[in-house]
Amino acid sequence: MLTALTFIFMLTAAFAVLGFIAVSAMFLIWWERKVSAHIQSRFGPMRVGWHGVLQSIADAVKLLLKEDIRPARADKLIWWLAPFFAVVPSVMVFVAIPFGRTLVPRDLNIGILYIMAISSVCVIGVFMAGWGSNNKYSLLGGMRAGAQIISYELPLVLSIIAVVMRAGTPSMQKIVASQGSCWNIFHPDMMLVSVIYMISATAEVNRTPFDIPEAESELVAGFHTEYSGMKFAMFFVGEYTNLFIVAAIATTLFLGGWHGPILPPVVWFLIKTYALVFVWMWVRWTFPRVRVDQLMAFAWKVLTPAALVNLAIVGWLLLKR
Amino acid sequence: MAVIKSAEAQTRKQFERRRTERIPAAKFIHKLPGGGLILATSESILKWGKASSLWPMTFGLACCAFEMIAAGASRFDIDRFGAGVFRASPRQCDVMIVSGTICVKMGGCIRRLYAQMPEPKYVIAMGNCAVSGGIFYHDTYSVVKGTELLGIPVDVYIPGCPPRPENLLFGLMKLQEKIRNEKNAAR
Amino acid sequence: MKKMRQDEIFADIKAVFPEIQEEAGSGAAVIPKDLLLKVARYLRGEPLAFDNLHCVTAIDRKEKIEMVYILYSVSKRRALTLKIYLSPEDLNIASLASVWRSADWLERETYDMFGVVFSGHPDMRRILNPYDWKGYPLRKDYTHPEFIPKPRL
Amino acid sequence: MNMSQTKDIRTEEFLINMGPQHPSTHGVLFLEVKLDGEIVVDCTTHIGYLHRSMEKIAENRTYTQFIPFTDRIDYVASMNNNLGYVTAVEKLMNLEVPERAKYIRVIVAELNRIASHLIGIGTFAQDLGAFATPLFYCFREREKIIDIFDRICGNRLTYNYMRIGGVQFDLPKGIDETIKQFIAYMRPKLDDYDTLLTYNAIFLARSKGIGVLPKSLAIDYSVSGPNLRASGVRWDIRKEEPYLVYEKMEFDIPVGVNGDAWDRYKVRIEEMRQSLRIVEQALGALPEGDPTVKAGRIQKIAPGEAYMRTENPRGELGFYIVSDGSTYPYRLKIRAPSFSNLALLPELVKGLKVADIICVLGSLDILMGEIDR
Repeated sequence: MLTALTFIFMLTAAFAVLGFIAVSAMFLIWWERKVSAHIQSRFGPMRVGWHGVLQSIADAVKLLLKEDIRPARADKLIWWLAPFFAVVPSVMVFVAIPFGRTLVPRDLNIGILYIMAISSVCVIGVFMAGWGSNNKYSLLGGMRAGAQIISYELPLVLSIIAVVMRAGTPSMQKIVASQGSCWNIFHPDMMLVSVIYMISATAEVNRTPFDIPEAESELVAGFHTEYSGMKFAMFFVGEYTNLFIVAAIATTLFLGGWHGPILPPVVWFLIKTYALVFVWMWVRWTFPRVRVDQLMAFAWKVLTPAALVNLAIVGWLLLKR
Repeated sequence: MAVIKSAEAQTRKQFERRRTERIPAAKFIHKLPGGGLILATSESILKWGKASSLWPMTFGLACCAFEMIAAGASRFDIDRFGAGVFRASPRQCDVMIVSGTICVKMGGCIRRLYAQMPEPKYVIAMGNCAVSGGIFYHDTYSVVKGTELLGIPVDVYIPGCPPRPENLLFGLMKLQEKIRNEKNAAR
Repeated sequence: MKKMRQDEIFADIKAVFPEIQEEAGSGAAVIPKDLLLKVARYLRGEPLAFDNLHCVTAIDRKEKIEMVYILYSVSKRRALTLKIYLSPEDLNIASLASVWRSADWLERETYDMFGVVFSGHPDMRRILNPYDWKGYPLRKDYTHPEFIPKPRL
Repeated sequence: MNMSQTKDIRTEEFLINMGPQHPSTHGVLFLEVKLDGEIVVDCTTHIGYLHRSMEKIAENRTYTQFIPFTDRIDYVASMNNNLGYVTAVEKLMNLEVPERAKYIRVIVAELNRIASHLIGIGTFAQDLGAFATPLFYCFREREKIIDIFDRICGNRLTYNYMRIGGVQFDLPKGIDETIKQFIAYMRPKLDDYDTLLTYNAIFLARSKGIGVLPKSLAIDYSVSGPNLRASGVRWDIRKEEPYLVYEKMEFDIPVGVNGDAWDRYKVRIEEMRQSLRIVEQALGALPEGDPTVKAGRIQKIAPGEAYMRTENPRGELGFYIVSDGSTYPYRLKIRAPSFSNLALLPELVKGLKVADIICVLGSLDILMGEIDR
């Protein structure tokens, strides 16, 4: 029953989440440039504010000012809609992510199912960008993105089902509650699942070694070759928000969400998430890129069978208990 | 050469138009009490944003390209100035660093690249060859003697053959300074 | 493996092709134009095994164009320079692209710079200058509107 | 959908221009690639976007005036170009070079070979997707070599250090100490590259067995340098026709096994180790004496011609100089190694994937300045 109070609560929760997304995207962009710089034994942004802290704001202001070019024979509607499909799903996913004991916008009882459904909408955005910009490189990038994300969706969902079976309910809060005593990752049968999740999540978010869709060296800039100004910024923000979401889901499912000894739950959740994000950044700046057919072979021939076998083991263990 | 001359006139016109960037409703805000102050601060913020996040295009022609990469590398890190994001597609970059000898066969491509860049765009002519043909000025039939001849308005000239990475960084700082004092028609 | 000296190689070739003379200055083998393909196939063959056409170029001697082929034998570690004199009027010669594959680009560059047409070449186009370039730049009598000569010392 | 059904689906080839401005074509190379999905059907190369008419300039410059131009032919290994040109002119004049100058030239050329190979490896890793990290590590090492050159001849990239008959300046005091420190610093770094890149699973998957160059094809295309040695041909001009003091140096030639992209990369790493050994020996045996040139700037050379090839980091760089007795060369032909190395790209790339074109191109380590002259 929609009373005035719940409406106000939802409104504040929405604005809080939007604010958090904007800030975290800005922070992640800055953090990635600093982490990659220090990996490469250089400094990264220094001159723009203390240690380049204001760098992301400067980038945002500049991208606001850029002229928004639409290629002549681009497919107008698809071209215009593509950035929204890349960003809006990743914002909608935040509804079900448990930041703290009570700090969750809306604890859906079908939590993880909702997240999986929404986050696979991003593929359409990438595909539309590839097709809409009427440029051969983006078309190739878009096709590759479609193939890659769909084929890595399978091991991702299978590994999540294993967790849901163990926790008994898809609701995120209850999954976190079930890990009160011991985090999922330390259960023997859950270790392989978490590895499978990590790998397929990297592919889901198009990060090296699976960043085929916007491979700098082959396709000039992949699916967002033709985008400039704010549209390109939307893709950029979408990519980093996806990265945060994937890390947040990983902490909720495997690292015990907001469980932690003394610090308040929200702080624990953020520490774990940003630690995982750091691992992904670390991977991005050290590994070369996998070729498209190797990527597909790896998904279908290695990850999916492993996820299925693991599912069987978890099921058998549950029956035995 | 006739083709290059007409391109030059057309880009000159574009060059002038870019200087007078309009802040919408500037006249109206100005009448409000304290409007001038708001306009001034917003104008300086916009210019600060433009200046401190100049994304160069990966566009190396000859020897200067390796000095540009060295400038981007660990020792002379150009990313300290916020300019380290080398975007490959011309749509997403603001600065075209013409680094190397411009040949006749490449002239058309450079003009097309310049045209593809979105509007607040700047050009740094790096190295003697991009400034004026350099040591390939005499006795060559296939070298365009300077970026200006392509009809591309150049913002910063960096002499040197090849200029040291510090020169490129100094040129970049000069460009940032130029952007900060750009005459924006806020009035 | 003892390296055969220049004159031993020369004696071998002279036995098969009597028309060959030895150029005074550089010790290169000068052959008439129509013999080129036969000599090339013989050099490529087993006894001499020149399997590497290292460099093809031309020199504009104003009254004749001198074609220079520098050949190497990687297996037998030997070197040989072939020269052919062409009169400036009929600048076409047999292409060696069928014998050595490196000839393809080298001959295209010689055509681009000197205008020597190689008959039988897979794709006879300019390689360095724009495809619609007029004139052959490395000719001594070549002029170009933007050509700014440097004052001679 | 069995084979018969797929036959009547009309598929069209997909033409992609990897145009003159592309992040990984090592400069201004234009590749027109015809794709069937991801597989390359045909690839034609268009070069000449950096054609600066070097040979026409050479005919209007005296022998000494042309030396700065040789720096800019292969602008990553300028010392080796100087060496090639200057030894060609000395062979034409059969001029004797002071012993110390020969040793200095060997040291400087080998250091520049290491710098050039570092760039070759860095860009190859970047083309395979390891974005910028290996490249910046290689540049960090290269900066150390460039500091040494900065002290020797005052410039970072185009040194103009060698003269006909010797070198421009003698080595500054204490430079051998810096070079020894560099050698000690560089050796463990090469092992780092092995751990970071050479035996990295993805790197192997991306480069093993790609762009295999058989021995006969390599010789037929007159490929030279690390690309030829990677195909198993033991051919190095420093051993075949030793010039300067290479016959006094003992170093071995790394030879690859099956000539694929990974072998070409591995040969370059081994060659860097050998070059370090050469520099060490040359530094140890550096004789006393005055390497600088006393002869006047304008030399009149008797009519004649000479062809001299030297082992450039990218292959055999040959200078064919014809003189007609005046102070200007009558004809100067530069035989660039990358020119022939690039000629076989279409042959290597047929049937591979789009990503492999860039991998093969990176492994050939070509340089547009040298190809277009």
